[in-house]
Amino acid sequence: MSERTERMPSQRQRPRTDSSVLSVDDLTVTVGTRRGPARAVAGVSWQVRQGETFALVGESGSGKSMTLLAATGLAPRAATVTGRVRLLDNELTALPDDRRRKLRGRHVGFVFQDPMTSLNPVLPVGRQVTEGAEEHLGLTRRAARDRAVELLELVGIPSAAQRVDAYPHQFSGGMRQRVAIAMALACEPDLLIADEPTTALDVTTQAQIIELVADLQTRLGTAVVWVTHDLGVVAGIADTVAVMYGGRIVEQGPVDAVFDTPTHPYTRALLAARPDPSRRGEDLVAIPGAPPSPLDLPPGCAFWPRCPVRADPRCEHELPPLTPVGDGHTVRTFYRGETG
Amino acid sequence: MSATTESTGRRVLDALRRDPLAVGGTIVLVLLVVVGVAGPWLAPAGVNDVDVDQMLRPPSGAHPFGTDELGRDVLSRVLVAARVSLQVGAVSVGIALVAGVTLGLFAGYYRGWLDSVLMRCMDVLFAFPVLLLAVAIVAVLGPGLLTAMVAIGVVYTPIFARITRAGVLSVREQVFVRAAVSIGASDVRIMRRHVLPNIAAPLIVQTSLSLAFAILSEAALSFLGLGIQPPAPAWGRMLFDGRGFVTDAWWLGVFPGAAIFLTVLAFNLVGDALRDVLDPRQLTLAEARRSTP
Amino acid sequence: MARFVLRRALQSAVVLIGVTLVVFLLLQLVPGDPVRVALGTRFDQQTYDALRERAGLDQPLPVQYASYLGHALTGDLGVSFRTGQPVSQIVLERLPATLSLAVTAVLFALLVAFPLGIVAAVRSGSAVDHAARVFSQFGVSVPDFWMGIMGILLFAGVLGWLPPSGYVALTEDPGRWATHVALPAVTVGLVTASILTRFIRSSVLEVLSADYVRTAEAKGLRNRVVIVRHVLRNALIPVVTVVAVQLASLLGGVIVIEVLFAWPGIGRLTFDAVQARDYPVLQGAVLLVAALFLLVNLLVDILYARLDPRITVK
Amino acid sequence: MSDDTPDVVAELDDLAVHFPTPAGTVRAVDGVSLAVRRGETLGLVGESGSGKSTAGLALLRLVDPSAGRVRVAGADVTRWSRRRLRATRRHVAMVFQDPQASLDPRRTVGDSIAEPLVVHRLAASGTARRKRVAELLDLVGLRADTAGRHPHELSGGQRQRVGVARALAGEPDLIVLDEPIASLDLSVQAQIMNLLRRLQRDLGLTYLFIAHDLAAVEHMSDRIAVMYLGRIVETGPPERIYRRPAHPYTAALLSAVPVADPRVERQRRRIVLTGDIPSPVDPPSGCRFRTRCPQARPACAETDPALAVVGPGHEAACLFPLDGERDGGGVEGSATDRADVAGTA
Amino acid sequence: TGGEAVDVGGGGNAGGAGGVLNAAIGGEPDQLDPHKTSAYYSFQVLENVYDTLVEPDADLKMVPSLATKWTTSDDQLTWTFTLREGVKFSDGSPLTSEDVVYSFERIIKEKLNNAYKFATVKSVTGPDPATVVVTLSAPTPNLLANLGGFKGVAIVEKSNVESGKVKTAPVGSGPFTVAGYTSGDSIKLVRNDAYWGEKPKLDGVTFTFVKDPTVALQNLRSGQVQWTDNLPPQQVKSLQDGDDPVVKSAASTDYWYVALNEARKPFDNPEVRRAIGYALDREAITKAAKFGLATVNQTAIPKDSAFYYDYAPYSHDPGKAKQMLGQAGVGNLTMDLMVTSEYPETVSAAQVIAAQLKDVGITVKIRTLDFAQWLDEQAKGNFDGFMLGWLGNIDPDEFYYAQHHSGGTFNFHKYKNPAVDKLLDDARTQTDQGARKQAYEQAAKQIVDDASYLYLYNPDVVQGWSKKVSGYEVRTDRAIRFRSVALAK
Ligand SMILES: Nc1ncnc2c1ncn2[C@@H]1O[C@H](COP(=O)(O)OP(=O)(O)OP(=O)(O)O)[C@@H](O)[C@H]1O
Ligand SMILES: Nc1ncnc2c1ncn2[C@@H]1O[C@H](COP(=O)(O)OP(=O)(O)OP(=O)(O)O)[C@@H](O)[C@H]1O
Ligand SMILES: [Mg+2]
Ligand SMILES: [Mg+2]
Ligand code: NI
Repeated sequence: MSERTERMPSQRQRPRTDSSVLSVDDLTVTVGTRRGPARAVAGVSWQVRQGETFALVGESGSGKSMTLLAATGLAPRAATVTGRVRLLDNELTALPDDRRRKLRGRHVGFVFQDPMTSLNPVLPVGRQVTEGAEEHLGLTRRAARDRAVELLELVGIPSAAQRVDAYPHQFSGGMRQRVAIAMALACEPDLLIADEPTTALDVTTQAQIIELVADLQTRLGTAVVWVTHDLGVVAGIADTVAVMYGGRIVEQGPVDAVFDTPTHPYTRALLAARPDPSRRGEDLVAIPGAPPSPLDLPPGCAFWPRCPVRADPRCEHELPPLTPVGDGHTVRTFYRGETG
Repeated sequence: MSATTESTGRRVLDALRRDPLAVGGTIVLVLLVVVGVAGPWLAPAGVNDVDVDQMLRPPSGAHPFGTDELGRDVLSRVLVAARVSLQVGAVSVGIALVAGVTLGLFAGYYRGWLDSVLMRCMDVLFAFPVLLLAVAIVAVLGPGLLTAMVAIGVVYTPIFARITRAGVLSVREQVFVRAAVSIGASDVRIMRRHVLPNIAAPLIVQTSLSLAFAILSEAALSFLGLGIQPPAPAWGRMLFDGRGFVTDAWWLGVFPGAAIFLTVLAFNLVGDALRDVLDPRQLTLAEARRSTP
Repeated sequence: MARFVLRRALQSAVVLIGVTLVVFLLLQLVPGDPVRVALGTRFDQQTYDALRERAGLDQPLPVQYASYLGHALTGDLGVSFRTGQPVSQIVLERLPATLSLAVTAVLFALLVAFPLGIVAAVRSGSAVDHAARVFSQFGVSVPDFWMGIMGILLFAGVLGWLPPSGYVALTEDPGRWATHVALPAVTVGLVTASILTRFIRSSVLEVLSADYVRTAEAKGLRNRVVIVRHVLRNALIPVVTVVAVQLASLLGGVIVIEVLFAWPGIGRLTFDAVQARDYPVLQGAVLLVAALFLLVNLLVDILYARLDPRITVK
Repeated sequence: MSDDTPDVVAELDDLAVHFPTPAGTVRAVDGVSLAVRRGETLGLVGESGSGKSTAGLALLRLVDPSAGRVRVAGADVTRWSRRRLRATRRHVAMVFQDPQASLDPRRTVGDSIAEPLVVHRLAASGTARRKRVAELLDLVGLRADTAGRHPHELSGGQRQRVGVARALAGEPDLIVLDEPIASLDLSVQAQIMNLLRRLQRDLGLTYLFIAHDLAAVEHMSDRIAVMYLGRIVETGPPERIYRRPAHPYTAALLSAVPVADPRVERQRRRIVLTGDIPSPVDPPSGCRFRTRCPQARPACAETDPALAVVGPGHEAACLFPLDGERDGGGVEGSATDRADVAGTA
Repeated sequence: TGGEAVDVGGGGNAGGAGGVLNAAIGGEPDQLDPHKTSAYYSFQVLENVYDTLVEPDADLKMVPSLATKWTTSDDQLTWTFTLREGVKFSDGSPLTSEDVVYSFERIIKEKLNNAYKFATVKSVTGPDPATVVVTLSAPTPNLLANLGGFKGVAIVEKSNVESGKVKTAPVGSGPFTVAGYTSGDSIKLVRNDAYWGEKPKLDGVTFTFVKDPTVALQNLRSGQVQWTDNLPPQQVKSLQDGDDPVVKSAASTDYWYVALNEARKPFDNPEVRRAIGYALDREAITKAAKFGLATVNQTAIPKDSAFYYDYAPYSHDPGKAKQMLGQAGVGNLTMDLMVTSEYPETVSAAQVIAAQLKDVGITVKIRTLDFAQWLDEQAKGNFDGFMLGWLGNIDPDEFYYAQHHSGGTFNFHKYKNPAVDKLLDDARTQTDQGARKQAYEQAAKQIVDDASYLYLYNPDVVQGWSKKVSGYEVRTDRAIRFRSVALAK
């Protein structure tokens, strides 16, 4: 990062405290579908503190996106959300829509998975980057434009001043994702939510984006919630990680603790399923079966039908409580087998 | 992405059953077919039973829909005319379907110059408003049932050709077609087994909607005096003949018109419901174009 | 952009040539001798010979077509079999009436369809949505001529508010024009409106579920801004095409309504020409309509390309 | 590097596949030579758009080559007609990335698996066909009653098993696996990889394994080829490619892959490439990687490097190949200069 | 005489400021060249624009118009007309004998529609500007009717014809002149201030084309138009009882008939034709076709005419018809009856005819064609039978000759009876009115007996106008004259 970064206005002095930026408590989301209610998220609780990176991992359909959307009031209309969400010092769930919208726009920035579709194709990117700032910070159109150039430079778009008026289709996938990040940063949010921002990208581009976010985070002190299904990405960026399965968090804790001493059989299977160069030629440790349908979740641990351990039969019929197994490290299983 | 456990057929039936409008449409269609088949037996009087002493009588017990300007029983004529409408609809859409699908299939599958030539031809036909072209064809060939059917068939051919071609173009880019090629399947096999079944949905939807438009077009042609010729009863023609009398004899305008409306509505409702189930993203070309005369 | 326009224009030109061929062939398909048929009781040898020669019917087909095309390009569409007037003049005379009807109808349709379609989509599942669905089903199913008859019965007959038919040029007396155009325009417009309502509704619905709308919502924009700036901008681009296509087909397609309301436009002209077997006029009217249709489509494609930044690169 | 040794199942020889598009000619594959030897798994990696799939399709003659030749089982099929090719398509089968899209949604699983049998008349009767389908299903670990179901009734992993069963139906010599696991969840990916390896062992299959997941490629392959912008830039055994990458692109690619170990990840330094992969319509002169290469020198713009031997069975197309061991995930040697995230272009 | 009926109601503003009369007519003129058009809609307009040498009065007697007087040579072969002085075309140029000669020669030389009316005319000359001499090859008692019966023989202006403008902007010497033409909608006439006769009271007349009779009536009621002849037939009876609008009718000189193709079997057999004559119920047909606004007639000429011949042998008698058919050896007959959508009454009537013939075992296949096609088929003889009308007749020759003479131009059904031929030929040149009437009566009887045509009815002329209109009279020849009409405010 070169001298460009110094131009980034950083008037606000963020007190680096341990206060949580976003905390989610017992969040449940049920989506009405044609074939009945789907419990997409069930009793999920977590928080992310200032400057911290919180990672949410899990397979497709495990409820990662829905958790974030519901927490910020963006869940689809068909969804029923219960639970409490605090953003900064506000009880989001108690706020009227309008207030919640303003808080969200002002203090939370979003980056979504697919850079190809998450930008409006018929608005110039510059306009899209700062329209939130126009709304929440009262920037004039002119100031907004200058700010857009600044932000585009910040995220490493070459010749930003010229490209501020370009349309999304004129950018490559990686570039668009940078634009999306610029957009998320426009109001200098306290929290950046990135929902699989690199899944659609190549590894080399993914590396660029990860570097970029990490770098911005160090300089701006933004809290980050990062959704991914790639454990490697988690290992690289997260301070805290939560593993989701079938709409629930099955294991949660500091990233080192979870990677060093994975406790839930799912977490362990997940880590073991990765090909390991040192064990070439051997079969991988596969998890049999397929993830459960949110329409038809088992009564106990959702992982039970696929669980390779099945040590404690209670897991089948009884929902295991989230139990601490280390400093800030909690697990939702009755099983306490050998860890490590 | 969870697996569904229903077959397409079931899905269609279920969805149709859930949509009250579609249920209504289906009932009307069934009744219509019954009337179309059994019309002459259902009719209380002969369609051409002229009785000049009973001219322009309002609806009554003897004539529930009243009588027309020649003293004929309007109910009987409306019932018997259902067959004509259904026949025109079926034959003309049949023509359009067969011609359009054949053209579209070849154009889309083989592409290249064949595609360009065929599709430019379709563009040319598409450049004429539906009814205008039909009227022009009828003008040239002379009015009558057969010409009306041919004209309407020709007019709706490009829609089917385009839908088919668009379907073929997208289906043939699908991985499963590439998979079939990779296995060594022949063109004919691929077209029959993979392409056609996969474009059936939009074609079914379009057929249903086209039936509606074809019946409407026939009514319009007949209303202009260019369709079915008297004394054969046809709804549009009845409106045409009754036009001079509607101020005195509202029943001459209301009943045949309502019959057209209900029929077309039924086809539209069912077509729409089918689309919702089979092919929700399909905006038929007919919709992008003027659908009614 | 210039290349795009040029390519589209060329394409349209090719289709237009095809259209002239079809129109030309119409006359050839007439069973028997079209001039003889057209003259009917008014048959006299001199007129007959003159018309035949003028129509070039004594020459081989390709020559005839070449000369037809040549003349058509210079705006000479032959003379009416019936009145002997130049077809181009007859046809152009009818244009204002049709134009004023079509434009009014489309304006009316837009006035209805936009609010209805948008609200129906934004509040999908609401009462408005249901009303919109019923309305659009009604509109596409009802025969417009029947609705016209009923309209005349009600507004001209029972209520006596509007004249049952007839035409007054807009330039002549705007007030009377308005009272005359009201019924036919509303009749046609309702059908158009229902088609548009449907289209707008589904277009808006589709955009509403687009990722970038969620992005916009995530920015905390006001609902109205999201709808107007993000949803409508995208949803209405394809609507432009549909509106234009509707307009284009109204320009030639409202035969029945023009006949019903004695509106002296192209549709009526076509109908009269059919009745009188006045083939040159029929050809001219059909050709003009098709040409207009192509022109409107060309213009709208260009407009579309301007509205949708994605097109220009292609 | 084409050799006509009999153990080559299929081979691309200096193959080019160009697609004319309105924006210009896309040089999807631009001079690729590749030989798949009997019994091996050849891994093909590279970024999106580098031409991996196109190369794979070329082996089945599912795309028409613009230059070069394609040989299958010793026969030069480059100019064969579609009709003539049909018979040979038994010998090379393909499994596609998206199992959902590669199965005809309107036909039952059984129909799909039986199609090669029907097309090549491999089953004497309907009964024989059903029996064979059941066998194949069993082979890929599906229950026999799966045959009557439709693709949408299956999970992603099951669908991919069906895809594999179909590929096996014609008893092919070679199966081109075009990213067969990319669209699957991690937990299911391992199942499929295990299945593929088992089948290879049991049936003596030959694979061309296309993927962008380097860990998976490493796990599966006997030999690896790295593609960049329509070219193969490096080939070699996995031990060499992963430990001692010679091409800077390979090195960058490897370093970009995150490792599921926080301590390693936190410490290692990545080679973060600048910019995006250039357009295949207008590839850079000289070495195609030079616009993003941390080591690019002026000479790279002039000379288009050919594959040259850099080690045992290890070739790279680079004027200044790297020479050093790479470990853990950190990168050593000359490739350690860390490129700027934002770039300076 | 009728043409001079003067109204006193609007007399206050004699000679102008009479307003514009809106007249709704049922269709649009095809063209306005009086010599070339054959459309009644054209003549409705042209009646007010052109003059003829002489014109029919209310009783269809020929009276002076452009010619003030005329003399006939003793041999009846030379007619000398003296033209009215000071007559000008609406463009200001004088109307002289030259124009008359030009007009008549145009019709003759170009073989225009009405050329047959000049069949016996050898020459037309204008020895001086005020005199026209017509020389004949045979005595022609109905010459005046031929030269002035309707505006198809109007005097046109040479330059107007030669410029081609006559088709849309005709120049005549009549009371009004064409001022505007909106194709498809209306034609505007304004008063011709140079008109030689009494100055019209109206400032102008606008003919609007209103196809739909209900609409025309509504327009009349709402005051948008003040005159129409396009009234819904089923309402006429009740309208006639009211006093606004004023609705009047008169028996017309038109007749409607069915002709059977005598070139085809079994219609060549007069017994079969007669049998069909007995099968028809004319009352019912008339009711269906005209809502009773017509007089049933078994011959051509209507009751009010001086040439009326009371003869009605065909009673409605299906039994007899069946028996006759049986005797003629005709069973299971299918008959192709050609009608035209141009005249919807033929379509309606045909359906009633079909029902009636079904009762005697004849299956009628109705073939509805548009008029041009119809005429084509008629000319080719492609029909078993057809129904049509013969309109605007004045002289008996017009009622019979062209249709029933074996060499007649409209004898498409191939009727041939030498006795009738002779009677019609003789009557043509017979100058003695009594003998002439007798000849036509004989011919008529034979024609009816042979069932050359099966005559059905003479329709009424029905017109309606607003109470504000005064000075208008319904004429049996359907000529619509607005020259003496006035419009109250
Ligand atoms: N709009 C919706 N309507 C119905 N069901 C939904 C909707 N959105 C999500 N779901 C369901 O909710 C569950 C959780 O979905 P979510 O998108 O949160 O998963 P995810 O973990 O983000 O998966 P991915 O990795 O594929 O993005 C899924 O089973 C999904 O099918
Ligand atoms: N039919 C085609 N027409 C035009 N261009 C094509 C076509 N097929 C592929 N391409 C282009 O060729 C290049 C190589 O494509 P290919 O699919 O072989 O890449 P890939 O390495 O398989 O990428 P991915 O990892 O995304 O599957 C890409 O730029 C692609 O856009
Ligand atoms: Mg998600
Ligand atoms: Mg690929
Ligand atoms: Ni991946």
